[in-house]
Amino acid sequence: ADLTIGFSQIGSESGWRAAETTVTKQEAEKRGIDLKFADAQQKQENQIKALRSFIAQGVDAILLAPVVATGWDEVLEEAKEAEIPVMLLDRTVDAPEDLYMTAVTSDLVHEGKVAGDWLQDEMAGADCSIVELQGTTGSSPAIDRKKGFEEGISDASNLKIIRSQTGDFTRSQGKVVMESFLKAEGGANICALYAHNDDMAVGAIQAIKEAGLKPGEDIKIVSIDSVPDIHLAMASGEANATIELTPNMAGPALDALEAYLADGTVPPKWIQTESKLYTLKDDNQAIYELKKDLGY
Amino acid sequence: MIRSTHLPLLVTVLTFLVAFALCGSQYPSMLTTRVVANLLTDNAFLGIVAVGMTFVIISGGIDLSVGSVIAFTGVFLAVVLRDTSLHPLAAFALVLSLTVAFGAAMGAIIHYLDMPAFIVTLAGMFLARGLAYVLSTDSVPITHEFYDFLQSLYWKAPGGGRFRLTGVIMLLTFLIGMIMAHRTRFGQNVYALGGGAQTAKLMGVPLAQTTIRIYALSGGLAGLAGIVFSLYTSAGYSLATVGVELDAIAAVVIGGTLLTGGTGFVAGTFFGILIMGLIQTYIVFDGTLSSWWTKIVIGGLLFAFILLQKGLTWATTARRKPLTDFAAP
Amino acid sequence: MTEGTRPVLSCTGISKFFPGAIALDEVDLTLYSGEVHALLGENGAGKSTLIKCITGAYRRDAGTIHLQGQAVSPTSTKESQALGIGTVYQEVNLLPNLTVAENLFLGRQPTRFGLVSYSRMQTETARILKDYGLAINPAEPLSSYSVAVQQVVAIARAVELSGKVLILDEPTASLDREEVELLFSVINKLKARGLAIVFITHFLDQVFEISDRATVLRNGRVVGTRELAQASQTDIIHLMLGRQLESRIQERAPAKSGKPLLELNNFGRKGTVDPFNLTIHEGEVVGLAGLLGSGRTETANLIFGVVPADQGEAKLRGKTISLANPRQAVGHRFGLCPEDRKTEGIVGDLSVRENIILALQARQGWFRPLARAKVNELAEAYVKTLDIRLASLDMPIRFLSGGNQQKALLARWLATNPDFLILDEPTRGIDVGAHAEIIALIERLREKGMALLVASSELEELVAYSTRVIVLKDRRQVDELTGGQISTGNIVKAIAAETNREVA
Amino acid sequence: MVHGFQATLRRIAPQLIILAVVLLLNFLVFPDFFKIEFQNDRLFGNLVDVFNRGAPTALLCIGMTLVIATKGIDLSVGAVMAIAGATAADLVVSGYGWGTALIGAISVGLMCGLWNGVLVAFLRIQPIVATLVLMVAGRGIAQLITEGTILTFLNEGLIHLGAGTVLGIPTPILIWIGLGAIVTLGVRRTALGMLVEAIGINEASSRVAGINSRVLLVSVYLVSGFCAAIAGVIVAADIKGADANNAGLWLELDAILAVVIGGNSLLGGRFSITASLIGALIIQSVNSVILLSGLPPEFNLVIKALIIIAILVIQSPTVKHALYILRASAESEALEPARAAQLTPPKETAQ
Ligand SMILES: Nc1ncnc2c1ncn2[C@@H]1O[C@H](COP(=O)(O)OP(=O)(O)OP(=O)(O)O)[C@@H](O)[C@H]1O
Ligand SMILES: Nc1ncnc2c1ncn2[C@@H]1O[C@H](COP(=O)(O)OP(=O)(O)OP(=O)(O)O)[C@@H](O)[C@H]1O
Ligand SMILES: [Mg+2]
Ligand SMILES: [Mg+2]
Repeated sequence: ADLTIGFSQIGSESGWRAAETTVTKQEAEKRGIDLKFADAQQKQENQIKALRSFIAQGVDAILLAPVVATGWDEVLEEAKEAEIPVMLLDRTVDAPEDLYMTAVTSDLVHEGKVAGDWLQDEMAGADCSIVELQGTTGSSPAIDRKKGFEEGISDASNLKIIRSQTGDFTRSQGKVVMESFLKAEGGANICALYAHNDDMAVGAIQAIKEAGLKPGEDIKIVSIDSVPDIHLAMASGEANATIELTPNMAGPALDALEAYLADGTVPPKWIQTESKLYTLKDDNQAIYELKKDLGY
Repeated sequence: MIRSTHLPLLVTVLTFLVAFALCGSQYPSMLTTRVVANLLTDNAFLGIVAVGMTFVIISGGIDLSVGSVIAFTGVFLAVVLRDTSLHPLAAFALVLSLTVAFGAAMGAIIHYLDMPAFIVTLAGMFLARGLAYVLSTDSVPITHEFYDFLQSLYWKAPGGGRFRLTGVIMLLTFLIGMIMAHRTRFGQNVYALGGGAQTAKLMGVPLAQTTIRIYALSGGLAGLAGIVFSLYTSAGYSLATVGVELDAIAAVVIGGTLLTGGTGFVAGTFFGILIMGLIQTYIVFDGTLSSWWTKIVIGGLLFAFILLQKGLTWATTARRKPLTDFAAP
Repeated sequence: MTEGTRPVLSCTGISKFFPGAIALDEVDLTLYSGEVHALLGENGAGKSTLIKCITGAYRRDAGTIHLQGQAVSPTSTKESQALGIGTVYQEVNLLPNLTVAENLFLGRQPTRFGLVSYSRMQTETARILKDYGLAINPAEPLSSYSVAVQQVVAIARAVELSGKVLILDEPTASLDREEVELLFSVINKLKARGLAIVFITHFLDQVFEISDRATVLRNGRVVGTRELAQASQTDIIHLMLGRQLESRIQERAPAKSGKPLLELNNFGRKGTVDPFNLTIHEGEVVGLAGLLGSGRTETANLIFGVVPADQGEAKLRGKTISLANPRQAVGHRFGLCPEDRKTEGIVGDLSVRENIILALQARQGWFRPLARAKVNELAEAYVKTLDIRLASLDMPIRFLSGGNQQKALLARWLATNPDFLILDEPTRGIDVGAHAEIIALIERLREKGMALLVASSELEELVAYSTRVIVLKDRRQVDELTGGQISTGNIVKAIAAETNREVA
Repeated sequence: MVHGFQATLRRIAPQLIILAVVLLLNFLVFPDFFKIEFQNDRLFGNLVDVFNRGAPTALLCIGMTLVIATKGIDLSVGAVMAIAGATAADLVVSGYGWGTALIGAISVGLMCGLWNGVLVAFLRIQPIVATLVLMVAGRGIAQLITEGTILTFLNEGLIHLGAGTVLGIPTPILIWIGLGAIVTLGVRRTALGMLVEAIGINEASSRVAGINSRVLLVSVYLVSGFCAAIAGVIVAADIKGADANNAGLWLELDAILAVVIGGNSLLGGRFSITASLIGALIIQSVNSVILLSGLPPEFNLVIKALIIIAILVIQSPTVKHALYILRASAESEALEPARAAQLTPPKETAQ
């Protein structure tokens, strides 16, 4: 019979998230899987409820994109008891490894580090004052991407973060906060911007332009996610680098699941997705065309 | 004895039963002990805050801070249990006294400074979450054998449903809440306050004391809900339970309590919680709704329930008291 | 008389200032055990304010209060209740959302094992209310009963709370004779028990019937205290007004019945008022008489569309019209001065000026604001004709005294210059001076050709101005009196006759 | 009219003083705060940002003030902003001009207002619940339009509304000041203002006085929907894209807060749109202090909460009353005692 799989998604708070949902649905459809989708509206309690409902319904497997790392032990144990394999998408959890089958994630700290390393290479020893647009305060990408970036630039004394404020992962807050950075520090004194996601970077680019500066030249911009709009900006030289976070987490997860169901192949606990760095050297226009219909 | 005033309560109970039966006929696996147990466990923290919210709303007020207080409680517990050797029970007592004091302070500001509850508790909401951030932005796991012990207290029913301690705490809270609302002088004063603060004052209701107690109760129950939530997730997280105040308000309203104050039932809130839980369960069982349709359907069902309630109340009272009650907006 | 006994309550030098007004100026009041003490004065004289200062509802600005020789200073009504002072404030101050029993026992519910005992509360309530002739369900919310019933409950509550002093601020304003009689018998019982009772009213006959002494206030000052046994009504009126009340019992111009204005055929609403036929002519005053709850207010509301009729038709000057809501009624140049001025009359936070022009403005429409000059002219004119006492036209109307609020509402409708004016208890809470003035005003309006429908519990008043009286009973019209038939006696007879017929 | 102007000034004086204090706070953390220069054909400076960034809240609180004056509340404005922004973006992306897009967005906003108004005025659902429905569902509707993505557009006309300038002044500033002035005059030069206050204070009385309270109620929700729609278009135009997920998120709370800081009672009745608008500027100035202070974002909420609590406490009737008495007694040292006491306003307790 066809597989029925429950997918507990965090919500639809960003374009990237929407793309992940779209891709997951496509991947399931491709494999003839009946996907039960549950949107948790950013709330962990809703995700736990969804998981419990999936268990009560007796699905064959569960895909979980956890909103936060902690707090899953109990419900995962229930799933285990009901012999329903759980696959984690895009973030892992703080729970004993035997409670889930595998986690398909990128390494958030690593992403930050790639961005830091890139900036270090780019500056080649020149002094640089960096402003940072953080993600939503308290969210794990914000924490880890900050940590990774700081690691990435820790060995370069020429690089210094001079201001860091949250832009809530949104384009409009990115713009607002960048505006205040530009005024508080003076546009000429900022040499680079590091944004925890592309949306904030896109907003910041507009703020920089409105302040009469050239984004990408006067202020270098590096951000994370690789959404279509940042490639468009890069194609016109207004942004410098982005690190891809693929929305296709479900593909590898479902592959692993199918292999397991077919012949009992136990997948590794962590399937890491690639954190690919895109710079101005890539054909950004082409990447944009490629990505723009993926539901970002 | 059934009085006309009990009608909204009856409507809510009836609505729940009919809805449950309908869901069951579509998805038979919804009629299992698992689903029933989940309804109790998953909504335990929400139910507990909703009890406090019922009191607040009956008194004519509102408490927007509860969601943040739950988050603060969780983070506080997690940080205290991580950084000190305090026993969880002592930490519970500590955090409960903090949240009670927090609620009481809001009540005092509302009364003595004569400010609307909406705004005072909105500031309280910012403050509580802000404090949670200051304690820790990271989510902090709680590992303590006492927590493991509490989590191991459940009864596994045939059919796989687990009736957990947290569900029992919620049921007890509702029971005590019902007795407090309907059988104590404090409860009567709460209703009196909702009927009209100035009149209640002229009738000798101690306004200051009652207001402070109401918000202290709500704060304390939010603290208790925070404890239950920390048991539920074994962690404290400053971004947790955003917007829970709106869920609680919705549950109270679906339960037949008027936001204008003065009328309502703690028992109604219980069914309000169950109805909301049922909606969510149904949506997950269905599993075809996209993120946006989920929101639209939740809004639509909320509307349908309000309308149903309105219609039934209207149909049964229109004859007796036509239009003269200008349901004050 | 109980002279010689020491005072139960003595207040000296009580003062209270409001912005722009000195409401009380060094007022002294002494109450003896076992006396009924009437507190009299024109509208706005300061009676209610004095009560509120004594019971701690207002903070007084000066003065001392001694209860049985001991200085007390209640800062809240709760404290004064604890001291044994039970009070009925001027507007019914009970909670509509609570049941009758809960209202009666709020704050002192009977408990068992620490929990409120409902059954005891309800049996007690039924027992207490029996003394007042009320057989209502104690478990129903108070809001399901009329103002009058609520008034009685409020009195019963105050009586239960009064260990030493009972204060009644216009308790009889919306009560009928029978209820008043019952109330007086209760007062007499309390008096015999040695309570001191303060009784505020504008009905002088009631004052003389029940009170021993009277203190008269004028403009916030005590102008005198009299033993009523040695005083006459004229003396008291003179004290209150500072002038003689000219006798207005003049020859009434014969009712010149004009053209029919409003014709109601088979007009009614299920469960509210039985269908009735009524034709009202220009230049006539139709009085509505009946007992409490006989449906006078409901009839008035029905005609004005406050509660739309569900059967029958209405014709204005021969043309069929719709009266589905007050807006349409106002559009047809109707006016309604409602009985319950607090909830359906005044708009408390708006200024007196705005309250006066509200209906006129509503009729004019949203986009044609009345000119400022016109507004001032209107407001000032009515304040003058109706003698509304206020510090300023800009003060919120809720700060006016009860009687003055009533006058301002009257002004609101007079300002619209209506063809047909419905007045529901127009003189409720109005002082003797203004009372005569309003009766004269009704007369004048009628002579100008206006049609009026007046519901009132005061039969003398109805007799004074009505050209026709309709008697209601159980929401049905049972009798109609015209011309020479109109007299207090006949009205009472008409009401009683119907009762007897039913009993038979 | 001089009289009217003085009365207005007296009414908004507390808000102006608070605004001045918060701006001063900005100046203290950032000395160049008041510097305004002409750069790139536009006014450039922190003060300009406060006015510009305050635009969405300011627009929302125009309608919100009216709604609150009727004893209502409109929780749906944030969601309506998202819907309107999405509609405008969707229209320009499918090739329509910016005019059509604006009209489309406004129509959608008016429809949302109508929906809320009908629920409140005709179905008699309490405003907070009635508008909660649209608050929950509305964002879903907006996402339905954008399919969860940020719908980016390049239409210059539309972008001009949010990020453009007229004579160097950012358009949003002109829009909110203009709309605020129009609505203020609209309610104060007609009878609408008083009638709205009347139904907010006592709807039953107002109805008996012949006021068409239902239509009036629907109208205020329409105005609220209209304002939200404009705010939504501005927010979308500002970032050249409709972000259905985040546009206007939780902004309803800011708008309500602005109205309250503006000294308007949540219990309805007397209102001042001007004061609410200053309230919106105060909130934006608080946000500005937080951004300029350079403190870590963990502290944002605590700082905001503390400043707001301080503002509210200063504004509370009790404290106002105490200040009044203080001033009165200070002034009256020389006066005779009776007159001094007369200055004391009643601390209202009864009725
Ligand atoms: N809160 C207030 N602010 C300003 N003035 C007030 C306030 N309350 C009462 N007043 C004024 O004080 C005066 C006394 O009012 P009070 O209600 O005591 O009169 P009263 O004798 O009870 O009249 P009535 O017979 O009409 O009930 C009135 O002129 C009234 O306008
Ligand atoms: N003594 C009573 N016992 C029970 N119910 C009563 C009593 N008096 C009034 N009611 C109720 O109050 C309702 C109000 O009637 P309504 O107000 O029209 O009477 P009314 O003739 O205007 O009397 P009034 O204005 O003096 O109160 C009636 O429908 C009746 O059910
Ligand atoms: Mg009085
Ligand atoms: Mg009546």
